[in-house]
Amino acid sequence: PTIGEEAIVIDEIESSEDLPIGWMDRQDAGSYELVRRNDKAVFGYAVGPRTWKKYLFPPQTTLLTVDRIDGELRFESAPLDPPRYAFLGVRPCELAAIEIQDRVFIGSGFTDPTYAASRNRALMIAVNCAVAGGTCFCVSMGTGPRANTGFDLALTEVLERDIHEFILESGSEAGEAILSKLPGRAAVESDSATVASIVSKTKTQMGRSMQTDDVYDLLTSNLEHPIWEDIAQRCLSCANCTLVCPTCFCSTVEDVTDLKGTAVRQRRWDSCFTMEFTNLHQHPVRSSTSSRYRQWMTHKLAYWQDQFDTSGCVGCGRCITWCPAGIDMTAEVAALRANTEVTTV
Amino acid sequence: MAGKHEMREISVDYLARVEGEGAMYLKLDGDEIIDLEFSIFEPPRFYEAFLRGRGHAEAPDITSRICGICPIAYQMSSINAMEHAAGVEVHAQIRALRRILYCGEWIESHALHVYMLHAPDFLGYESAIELAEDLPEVVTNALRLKKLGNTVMTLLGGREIHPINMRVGGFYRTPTRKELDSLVEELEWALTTSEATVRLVSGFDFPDFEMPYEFVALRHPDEYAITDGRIVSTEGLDIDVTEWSEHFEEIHVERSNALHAKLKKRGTYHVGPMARFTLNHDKLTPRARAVAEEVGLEGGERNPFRSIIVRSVELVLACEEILRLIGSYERPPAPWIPVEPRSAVGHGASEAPRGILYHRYEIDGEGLISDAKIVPPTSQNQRSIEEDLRQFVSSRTHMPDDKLKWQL
Amino acid sequence: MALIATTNDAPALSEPMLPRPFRVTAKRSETSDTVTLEFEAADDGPPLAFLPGQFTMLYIYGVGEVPISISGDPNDPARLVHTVRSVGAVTNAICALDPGEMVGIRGPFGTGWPVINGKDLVIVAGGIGLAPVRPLIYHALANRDRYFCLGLAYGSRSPSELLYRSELEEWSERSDFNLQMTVDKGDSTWRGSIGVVTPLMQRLRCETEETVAVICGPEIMMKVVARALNARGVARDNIYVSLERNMKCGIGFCGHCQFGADFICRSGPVFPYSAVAQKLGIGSL
Amino acid sequence: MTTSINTKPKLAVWKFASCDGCQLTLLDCEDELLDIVGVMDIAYFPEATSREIAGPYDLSLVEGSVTTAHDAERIQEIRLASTTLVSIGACATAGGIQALKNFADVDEFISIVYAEPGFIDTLDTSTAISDHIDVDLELRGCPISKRQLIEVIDAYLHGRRPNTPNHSVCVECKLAGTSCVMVAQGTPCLGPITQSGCGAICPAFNRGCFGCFGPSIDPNIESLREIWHRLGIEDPDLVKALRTFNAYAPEFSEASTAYGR
Ligand SMILES: Cc1cc2nc3c(=O)[nH]c(=O)nc-3n(C[C@H](O)[C@H](O)[C@H](O)COP(=O)(O)OP(=O)(O)OC[C@H]3O[C@@H](n4cnc5c(N)ncnc54)[C@H](O)[C@@H]3O)c2cc1C
Ligand code: SF4
Ligand code: SF4
Ligand code: SF4
Repeated sequence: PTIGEEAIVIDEIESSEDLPIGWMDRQDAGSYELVRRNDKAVFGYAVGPRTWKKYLFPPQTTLLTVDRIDGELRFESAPLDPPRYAFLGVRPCELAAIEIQDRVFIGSGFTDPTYAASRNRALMIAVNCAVAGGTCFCVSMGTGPRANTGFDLALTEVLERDIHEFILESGSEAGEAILSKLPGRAAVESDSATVASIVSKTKTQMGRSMQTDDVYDLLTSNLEHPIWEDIAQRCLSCANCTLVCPTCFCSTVEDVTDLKGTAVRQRRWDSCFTMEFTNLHQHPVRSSTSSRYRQWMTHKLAYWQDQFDTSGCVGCGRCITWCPAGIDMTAEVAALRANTEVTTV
Repeated sequence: MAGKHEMREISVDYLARVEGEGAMYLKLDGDEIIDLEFSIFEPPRFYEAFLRGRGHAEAPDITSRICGICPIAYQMSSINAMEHAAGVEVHAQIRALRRILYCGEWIESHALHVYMLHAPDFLGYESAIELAEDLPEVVTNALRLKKLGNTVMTLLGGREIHPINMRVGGFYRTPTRKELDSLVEELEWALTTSEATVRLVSGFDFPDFEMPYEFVALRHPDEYAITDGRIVSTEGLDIDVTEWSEHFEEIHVERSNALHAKLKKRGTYHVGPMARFTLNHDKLTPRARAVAEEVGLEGGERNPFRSIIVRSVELVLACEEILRLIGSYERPPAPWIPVEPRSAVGHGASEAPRGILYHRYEIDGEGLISDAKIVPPTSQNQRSIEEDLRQFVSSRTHMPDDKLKWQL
Repeated sequence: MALIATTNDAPALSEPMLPRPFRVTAKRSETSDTVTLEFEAADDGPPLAFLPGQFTMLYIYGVGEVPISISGDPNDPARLVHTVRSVGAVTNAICALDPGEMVGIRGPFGTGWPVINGKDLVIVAGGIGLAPVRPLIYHALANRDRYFCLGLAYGSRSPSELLYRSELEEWSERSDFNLQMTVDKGDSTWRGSIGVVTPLMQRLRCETEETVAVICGPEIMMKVVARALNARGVARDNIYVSLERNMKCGIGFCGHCQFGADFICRSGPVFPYSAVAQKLGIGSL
Repeated sequence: MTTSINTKPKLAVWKFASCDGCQLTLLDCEDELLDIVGVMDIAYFPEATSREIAGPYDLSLVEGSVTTAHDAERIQEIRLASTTLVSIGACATAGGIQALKNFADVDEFISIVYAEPGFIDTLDTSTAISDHIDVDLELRGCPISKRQLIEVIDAYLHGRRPNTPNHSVCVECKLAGTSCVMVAQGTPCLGPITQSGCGAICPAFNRGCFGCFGPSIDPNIESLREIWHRLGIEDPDLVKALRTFNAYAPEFSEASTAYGR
């Protein structure tokens, strides 16, 4: 993470000075504000608009090239030589999101070579959350604010009056190897207690919450509820929510040619909010905003469970913050629940 | 050969070699010119009318759409006018960035004119495309030069045509030092290539011709004027931009939608590369000066066919200037300063690739434009071009149609 | 003699987006806008074994890639057969292919029609929907003894838009195959029925609890036929339909073909009607 | 010479009321230009060549809007002479900035600019090419994007449907990794209702999109209006924002007329 244009964004850093030291964010539905902290916290903020999928599942990837020589076609997959990434500052909800995309791209029968290549080589340095953002609801989704698995190293930043230190925990051999090379003292029992008390305080600060036990039935039994039309009045169909979401995986494939006999097939992020997404002979299946919003929410919170045995939402709150119209998924679920006659399940 | 009293009509849809592209219609009775009309193609688009009621900050983006070949010129002149009206002055580094961006436009536009529009004509080709078959490296160099101009515009402006980054008060976003440094290597190549261009085009065959007109250009005390300056002329005019309407006027030409500008006292005048060069050659950058002298461009130039050499010298100058300004760049403290509009009249001018572009706005207390006047180089040169053509043709009426057409 | 049951031995699973080169070996024009093409592998990979009802992703150089059902004989997988109607850029380009030209093929993908034993099989097809069921017809005719009653009801817009004309003729002459056809609009040569396909099913005379029905055609037609069959006693679990959605990958990565919880490319395109009936009733799902 | 046995498809570039920027985009394709002329015959393109080859033309690119009676006739002839016709730019696809006169009294406009209104020959409106003839494709933008122009030519040559998606600028903004300026800076942005194509240039420069690619498909302008109100932008300024280069695009025009009342 580093300071981008008016937001904390995931980007390449050259040194620890590039980290957003002493910054925090103030987030709400449709608004984000960078604010100075009055301390030197290194990770004193919640998640920003970018996600790690930018590296594992890049916005644009070349899948293959096709050479046409005298009418013969030669197919060649794009060389797989992703950089070795070390992800520093991965939040627990983001670890959960990566684990979900693993199921999509690696665990569903077919393996996406591009994803797998970067994923297998990435080092995960997680950070347990000491502050929650205004739109966070990882507690509801069971993904945070503490990282339990999926990391090589997990840090907890301790900031108390005159103490500023990090408690490190390793989660893999690679993590262990790094730990053994780092200076610093060995952790003691009280350190575990400190970590526990930091994250349990964060738990109480969640900006949002969502009741999840009934959400599958609530959504799937209300596919024709008037709420979709109501949301569609506000929804811009701009696709921001899906593109800032760390688990959304939809893509399209574009053909690019040059005039010399080479064609390239490129994959790029797509969104279920675009009209062309469901084109059939130019007629989209989901031509209304209400049907597209319904697709997004039912997929995310319900059908994902059928498909990948997990919710598609990790509670990071990005779709709420970065919706220019400020549509809040947690509020809409609550509204739907409030406006539904008790359904027999 | 044309007979003694043979009626001839010649029309040329696209005159490229003269300053300011347009179409010419010529009617000859034997050797005598019956009618000669030079017209630019544009149907009226009514900018000055619909600008009324628009916000002062909207003028740069709107007026930029008057000409896709010199959008920066329109943005710059209108910004000058708005900042003048509001009485603000921008940071020196903002001014420097504007000059870099403007030089990018010059490079793009000059490379286009020199190589793609004029050189093929001089060398007897229909276009740069045919030229590329025989002299591929000339055309590849030309494209690379042009691309550099576009790269500068894209880096500072967001895109090549109608860039989006300039605003009243500064820029939306200023580049970092590192971003600008990425231009240096290519600029150094371009500088050398532009010098070679000057030498190349100075060897072309030029018809003998002298423009008798008063030359008008901007002049700045410290530099070859581009983004701003005083208005000066070869007849001793030296005025502030605010005094434009006291010395110049625009006339609506009969039976057309063209507006012609003239000097109130002396009539026809000429703006553009030759005027700039003639009035500012003492402000040339070192290498531009050296190569200009080398090819015998001293003191000034009055043959419009030789303006291709002047443009090439300005290519050298633009590259040198960008390099110099990058060298001393420091990111300004803020990309832009707020500009509070007030009820006032603002004047602004800058040197578009084709010559002075003058804007004048009346702004009301709410910051809305209540009156706008925009005088582009083409309307200022309309009269001189028509007179030139008349004079040029009259000494060549004995030529067969195609030969005459080709010389134009 | 088992039907080719192994399909997922397709090579290059590690690179599921990389097509294999195939070459057009034969071309036949079916109607004014539809052609049938035969392909053979142009690499040394194995033939494309498939289940009736499966589809491939067919790529045309520089134009794009689209899902197309396999319309050939599952017992002759060395000849890959596709029947394509030209409706847009990619299908235009497919229809313009000539023998000798090359394309890219990925697949086969998706689920196939049910493999049954000792039952009646009713096939209802509309328009281009005959293509995806033809492999099943081939299979059923080759294994005729496995079925009791076997019939096809085929509807088309006009006589000139009927696919596989010579085969239809052959089939109509078989005593063990009940072929019923109808067109929306007849012409001077047409002696058969005119109108929708539903009444034809009665003439197939095999709508019982023991019947398996397979429907392929426009979505609205499949809904109507399935409901009619169900009303006449065919269990919803025994009715199968093939659904169509926009597809960019065929392997469940691109997300475009989602239909409720299903990726049509993976849990479809062939579904038991019972699994999709409710969802088909909801608009724009 | 011009009738050589040449099977290259013929390209023509036509100009109507415009700034020339869109056709200049073709010349700005410095890296691709020589490849393009290698496979296409530039048969008519006065800005670039004095060469003229008679029609019919395989691919015509039409820039500019129709503002005179003569132009209204000329576009018909061009359609007849062209197999595939693509209108390029906001002028050609929506009437351009000069379509602001469609919302005003043209006689008054004439008298503001010209001393002798009698000489001026102009229609009351500036209209898109598709208001006069069938076009095969509309390429948006003021100016069009170089990348999209090359894609259109490439796609034409390969028989592909050009990849010019009709979704919002936001999609490209997120693909580029830009933080939303509306959410993070409170800067009004037309991105959610503007068609993509530019690559989301303005937000990347800390500026709100000002709609130069015209309305995206099915834009929810009413919702954006409420967002802008929350950001402190009132209707008169929203109306101005909708009334620039694509003012006469139906969705923008309808909304600006409604909010302008
Ligand atoms: C499982 C399956 C099997 C099919 N089998 C056949 C077949 O055997 N014969 C046949 O002629 N057609 C078949 N189709 C339909 C065929 O895929 C479309 O006609 C084709 O995609 C249209 O592409 P286009 O580029 O020609 O048309 P355009 O209208 O230009 O389509 C543009 C894009 O939209 C998408 N698209 C448009 N229509 C469809 C569609 N109906 N289904 C899926 N994507 C679409 C594609 O991604 C296409 O690239 C099948 C579709 C599916 C899903
Ligand atoms: S659309 Fe814009 S850039 Fe293109 S010609 Fe018109 S004014 Fe110029
Ligand atoms: S900055 Fe504008 S274009 Fe980008 S996401 Fe925000 S609203 Fe959309
Ligand atoms: S962001 Fe909007 S205004 Fe800016 S260039 Fe793109 S479409 Fe035009």
